[in-house]
Amino acid sequence: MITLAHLLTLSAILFAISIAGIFLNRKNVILLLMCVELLLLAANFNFVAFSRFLGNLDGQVFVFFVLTVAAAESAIGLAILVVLFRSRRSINVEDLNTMKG
Amino acid sequence: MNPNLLLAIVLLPLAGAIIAGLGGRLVSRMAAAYVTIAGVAISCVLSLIVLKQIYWDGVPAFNGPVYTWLVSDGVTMQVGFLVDRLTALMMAVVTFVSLCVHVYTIGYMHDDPGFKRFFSYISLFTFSMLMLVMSNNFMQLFFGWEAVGVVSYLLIGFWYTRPSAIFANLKAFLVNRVGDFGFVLGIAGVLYYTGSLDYTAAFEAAPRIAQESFPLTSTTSVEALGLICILLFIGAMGKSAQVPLHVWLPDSMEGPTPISALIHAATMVTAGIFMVARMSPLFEHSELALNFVLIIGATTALFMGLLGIVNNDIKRVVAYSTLSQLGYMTVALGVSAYGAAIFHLMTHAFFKALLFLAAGSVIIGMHHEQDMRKMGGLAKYMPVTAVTCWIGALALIGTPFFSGFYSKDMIIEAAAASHRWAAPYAYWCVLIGVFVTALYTFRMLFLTFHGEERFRTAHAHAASHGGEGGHGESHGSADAHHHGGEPHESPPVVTVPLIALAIPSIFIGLFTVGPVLFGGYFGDSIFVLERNDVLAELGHEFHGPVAFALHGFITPTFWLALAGVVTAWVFFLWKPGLADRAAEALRPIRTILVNKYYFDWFNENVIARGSRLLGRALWRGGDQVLIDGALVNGTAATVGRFGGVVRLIQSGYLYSYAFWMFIGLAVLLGWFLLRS
Amino acid sequence: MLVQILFYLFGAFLVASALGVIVARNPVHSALALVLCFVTSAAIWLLLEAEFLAVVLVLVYVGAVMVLFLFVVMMLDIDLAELRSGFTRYAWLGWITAGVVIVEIVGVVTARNLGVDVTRGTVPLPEDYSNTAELGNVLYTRFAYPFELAAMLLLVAIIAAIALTMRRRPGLKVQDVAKQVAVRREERVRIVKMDPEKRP
Amino acid sequence: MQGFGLLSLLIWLPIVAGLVVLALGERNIAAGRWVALGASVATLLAAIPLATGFDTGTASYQFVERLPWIPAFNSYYALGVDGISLPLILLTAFMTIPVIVAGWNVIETRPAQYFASFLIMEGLMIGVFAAMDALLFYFFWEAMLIPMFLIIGVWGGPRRVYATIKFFLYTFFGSVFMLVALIYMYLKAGDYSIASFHALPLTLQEQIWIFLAFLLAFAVKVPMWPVHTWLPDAHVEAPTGGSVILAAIMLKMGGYGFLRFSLPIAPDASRELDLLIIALSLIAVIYIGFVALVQQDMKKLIAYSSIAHMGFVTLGAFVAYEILANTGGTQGAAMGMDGAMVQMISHGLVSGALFLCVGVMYDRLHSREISAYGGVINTMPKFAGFMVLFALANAGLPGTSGFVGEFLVILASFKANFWYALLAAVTLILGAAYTLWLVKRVIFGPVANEGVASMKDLNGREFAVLGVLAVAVLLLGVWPAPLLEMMRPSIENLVDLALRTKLSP
Repeated sequence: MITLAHLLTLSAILFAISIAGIFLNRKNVILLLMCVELLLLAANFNFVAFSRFLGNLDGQVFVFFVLTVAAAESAIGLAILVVLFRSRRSINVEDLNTMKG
Repeated sequence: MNPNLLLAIVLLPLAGAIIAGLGGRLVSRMAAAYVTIAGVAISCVLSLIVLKQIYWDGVPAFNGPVYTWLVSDGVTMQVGFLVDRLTALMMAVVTFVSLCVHVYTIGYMHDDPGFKRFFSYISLFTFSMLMLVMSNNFMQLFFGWEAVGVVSYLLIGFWYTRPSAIFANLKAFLVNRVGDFGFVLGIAGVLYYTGSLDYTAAFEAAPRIAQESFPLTSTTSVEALGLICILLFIGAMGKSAQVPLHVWLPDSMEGPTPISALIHAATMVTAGIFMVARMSPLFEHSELALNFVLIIGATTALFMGLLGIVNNDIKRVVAYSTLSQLGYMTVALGVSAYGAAIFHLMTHAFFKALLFLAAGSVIIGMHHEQDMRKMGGLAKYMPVTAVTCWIGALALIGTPFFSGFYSKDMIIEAAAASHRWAAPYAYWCVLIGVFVTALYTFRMLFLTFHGEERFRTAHAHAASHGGEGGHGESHGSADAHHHGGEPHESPPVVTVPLIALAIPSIFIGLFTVGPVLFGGYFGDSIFVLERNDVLAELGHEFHGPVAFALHGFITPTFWLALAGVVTAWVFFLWKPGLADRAAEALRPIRTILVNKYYFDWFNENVIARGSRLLGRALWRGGDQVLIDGALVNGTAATVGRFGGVVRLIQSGYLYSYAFWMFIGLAVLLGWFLLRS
Repeated sequence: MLVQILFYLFGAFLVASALGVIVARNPVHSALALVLCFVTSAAIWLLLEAEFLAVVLVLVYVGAVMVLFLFVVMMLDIDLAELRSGFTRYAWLGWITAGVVIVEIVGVVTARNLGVDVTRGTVPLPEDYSNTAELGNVLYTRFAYPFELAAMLLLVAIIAAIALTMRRRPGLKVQDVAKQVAVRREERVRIVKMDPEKRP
Repeated sequence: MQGFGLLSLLIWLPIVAGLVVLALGERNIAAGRWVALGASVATLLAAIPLATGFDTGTASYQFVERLPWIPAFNSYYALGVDGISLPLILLTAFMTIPVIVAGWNVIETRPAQYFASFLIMEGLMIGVFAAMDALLFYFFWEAMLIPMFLIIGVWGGPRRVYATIKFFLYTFFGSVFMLVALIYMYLKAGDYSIASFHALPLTLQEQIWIFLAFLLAFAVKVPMWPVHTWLPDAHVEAPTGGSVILAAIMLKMGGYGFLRFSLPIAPDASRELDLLIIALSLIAVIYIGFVALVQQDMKKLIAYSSIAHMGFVTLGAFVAYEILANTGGTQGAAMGMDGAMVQMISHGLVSGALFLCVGVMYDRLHSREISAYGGVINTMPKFAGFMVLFALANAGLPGTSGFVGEFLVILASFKANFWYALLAAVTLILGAAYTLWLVKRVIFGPVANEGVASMKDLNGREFAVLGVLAVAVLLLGVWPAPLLEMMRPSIENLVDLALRTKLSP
């Protein structure tokens, strides 16, 4: 029988992996966006788990909105990526540090 | 005795000074001279009248306020006059000597650009001295004390373009200020115990204070009256140039000769003696203080005299003789023979002023040459100066019938008779002092007025100025213009004061010793305890001045003086070579004497340079490095550095931000977990 | 019992594919790994009887978002060689912290049970329960207003994306119909008076 | 309520005049100058009735004005003057005229703003002394910094920016803690009036914290020993007028603050910490005395000598407790405070005059280094006369105002402890040493270089300014009775306030 603990552990693992993905990656920005998607997925996981275990549908409704936001976010993220690519000819994370202190 | 008279005596010299000083173009040179001389002359006459009133007509002493200076916390400080027999005598002496000097200055400073300024200074000096002498409370005494110090500062540095003069006047003022440092603490002590600064209150409270003991530190405490009197005496030491604080007097010879006579022989230096005599009710009750005074006086009398022997500048020899005579007066004070001290002060004022003015006249005659080694045989050219100088010298060494004898012998016998703890030491110092005084005085006489004329050979090698004999005497005086020309007698305006001073140098002792010392002249102005009254004992054997003089011939002092004269004659007239050989023989002693017991070296190197080093250390180390460096700029720098470090975190890389976030999350969760 | 096994299976798949997303060298591979992630999590949601969301997840995410990702990856001719520079030098520090955070979250969840009994099973649902019907019922009644907002959000996202990336490439000969229609006679025709000339 | 509005007139007249001069602007600066001079003379004339109408019988405030200012804080625009603040107000009014006359045609860059800032500062300073309401006091206290900041910052010497920022931050840092203390007391007392603060019962712990807050604010202003390093920099970089006002008036704020706030409001804390203050003052007298000895810059030397003189003020103010401990009686405590007050007034005149003298020389030779001068007396005899007089006053010569304050403080501190008096009296020697050594190197001696040879003697304007100051110094030295009479009731009241205890038995 699946308990809430199982699900929460699973989403924690997902969450940690995605964050690790963000700061370990030296490669490209796309992976960054993907990790953000993964992050949101982990969040959704929790919503669904709690809504199922507390018998309250609001959690699942909220997943909807998280999905819309995720979609909007990735759309704009990629648009920025494209513009970035056009001006910089590379999307390597190492080059994007002009906002240095 | 109405107060307006006294006010007139004091304010006339001040008025003269202001007119002459600030007159500017309105007042011509001679007008300034006449105004000041008139002022001082009138005040001299008035003070003689006051002396007559006080002494002969028996008018009671006057002690009243002029105006209230300030009232603070129940203590009223006022400017007021106390004129009793002591003050009257001092007023007479001060005004008379000042008058002589005023007249003398017309001749001496005739072609000096600062003519008016000089006159305004000396009459300002007379005003300050009178304020000091006539005051009836400690505040005004201190005012006069410092005012006199300032005027001597101005006068010593009169030729302000001469570096040695402005060095001497700064030195004089600072040493005087060291004395005033003790003086002001003494005054504070008096206020502490009596609650008022007036003499009368202090004198009445003296017996009470004598019993009290003043806590210096939590453990030790010292006899209160002793402490106060010693502090007051430190002030006197500064002003009357006693041993540790005497260094300024020889250097004050940088000033023009008239002021050396007026200030540094007759009046200012005696202020200290007058003050101790005036404070006799306080001093009498404290054996500790009187012994202290005695030791200082005796040391000064002897050791300063020794310096006179090795010095070659005529004015400095006279200056050292003043120092040693001041030592004599202090010894008289120390043995509670205040009358004798004042009496010696008076006679000394005359013959010392005479010696100074005579030296001045020699200097004019020799066209501002002060080095005795370039003189000799001047008696032929300057007979009047020579004779008056002889009279002054005889008075100084105390030959019977001369005024010096009466006062000096009295002091020596008082020292012998006194049974104070330090009296024997004082007696021996004073006794040997007689021989030393005779030696250096007649050395000066013989070197300048007799012997072979060295000023001719001097022109041959005029350039070799320096030479041995008291380094630091580089008196490149601005007005040492031409050395040529025969020495000539000074104009009458110089010789008349000489003669005017010579007469009292001879007779004043003779006439006044009886009434002043033993006729109870001072009456209540000087207070002496029965057991200390040495003068009373001497009074019993005193049968008139002539008998005393005759008796003088058989006392050891006369023979010592004679021995001094003979040795001076032998060394400097009969066989001049002998002096150099003796000098060689006593080489080590000679170097000590030449360096003036290294007092000057000590002051300049240890105190002056030491304080400059300390100041620089405190400034560099304290202010700049410690406070400014560490605290002020230090904090600014640390803030800057901290900012630099924090800036590194803003690396611009996305992942580093994520990383720090993640670390933050981990820490928070950890803390949350641990806290549970 | 079967549910238990399935859950662990899918869980493992999910974690593996998540790791795959990060570790993959080629962005396309990581995109595909992400697709696998979504599908497996949809499966798990099905286990939890949240079937509508599972389907939506697959449709929306995998269908739209991942396709967009792949499209962008393909379009931008990223030189793969340069991308393969791999992880940072101290990658191990990253993994350790990730591990620590996992342990901490789990610890927080289980040890301090947040007022929720974590060990309870799911709430049994009635027989005729239809997740979609329930959701639909709730969505259009209580959450109508946020629903509209979500739609507006998407609209804004679309406009923004277009505004960002739309560019007119210079030098394109493009017909502008509006301008063609608005032309007037004078702009096109000019009558010039000239003298007659003899033929040479 | 006699002479209603006189104090407000004294405060706002110069400020308004300053604005007028500002409005006149640089173009018609000639008119601006005369307006400035007129305003400062008017302020002095307005201050005369304040002095003559002052009843020296009572210690209570006179010429009181009271208007609601910030009802929310229950704070009133309350002005009043008593024996302690009146002399300082007169000094402020008196000293502004020489400053304006001294800067007459010497200032070329933006003279209108120069004169305007001085006038405004004069108004604010009088406000500080006249305020009876703590918040109003604090308002004027901080507002006063701004003109000074500008004066040093704009018309100063090469390192002026560093100096003026250091000056501003130092003073501001101190006074922020004072604001905290004032607010704390407001919360306990309910309103901001100083009188209610005096009566406010406070535990020893509170008193100590409040005293320390005040100490920080006033120690910086006095300045006391460890926090004094801003003064030499500020003086060296400030223009002549700025230096004079800084030395003459602004240093007195600290002393006034001690007498008005620290002693009455926190008497028990003062009794606990008086040894600290006495120690700091004695350090100031001796340590700074030696430091002043080795200065090469004239203004720095005079700045350090001001710190030494102000050491006397704090010593005089805080010696009361030791006197009580040592002699059991309060005889002498009031004398110490009298000495402190007189020292403040005389130091204002003397060091103001000395800075003017340095300014006169600076206008001719544009150098403050002692080595650049020598034998000035040969080419400027009249000026040399004034300089020697002011130098002697600075060294505390009896007959000049410099002596009165030091004499009273030494007499009082002897009652407290022999060694305090001894250390304080050291200033007689040190003071004379560094001042007269300066005079020797600068004034006396042969003409040092052709620069000195080319110096012309005082012109009419400078002669008038220095003459007036010389008369003031001599008058206060020869006859200080009226000044002390003016202060007597307030000082006695202050001594009672200071020696009582606020801790309920």
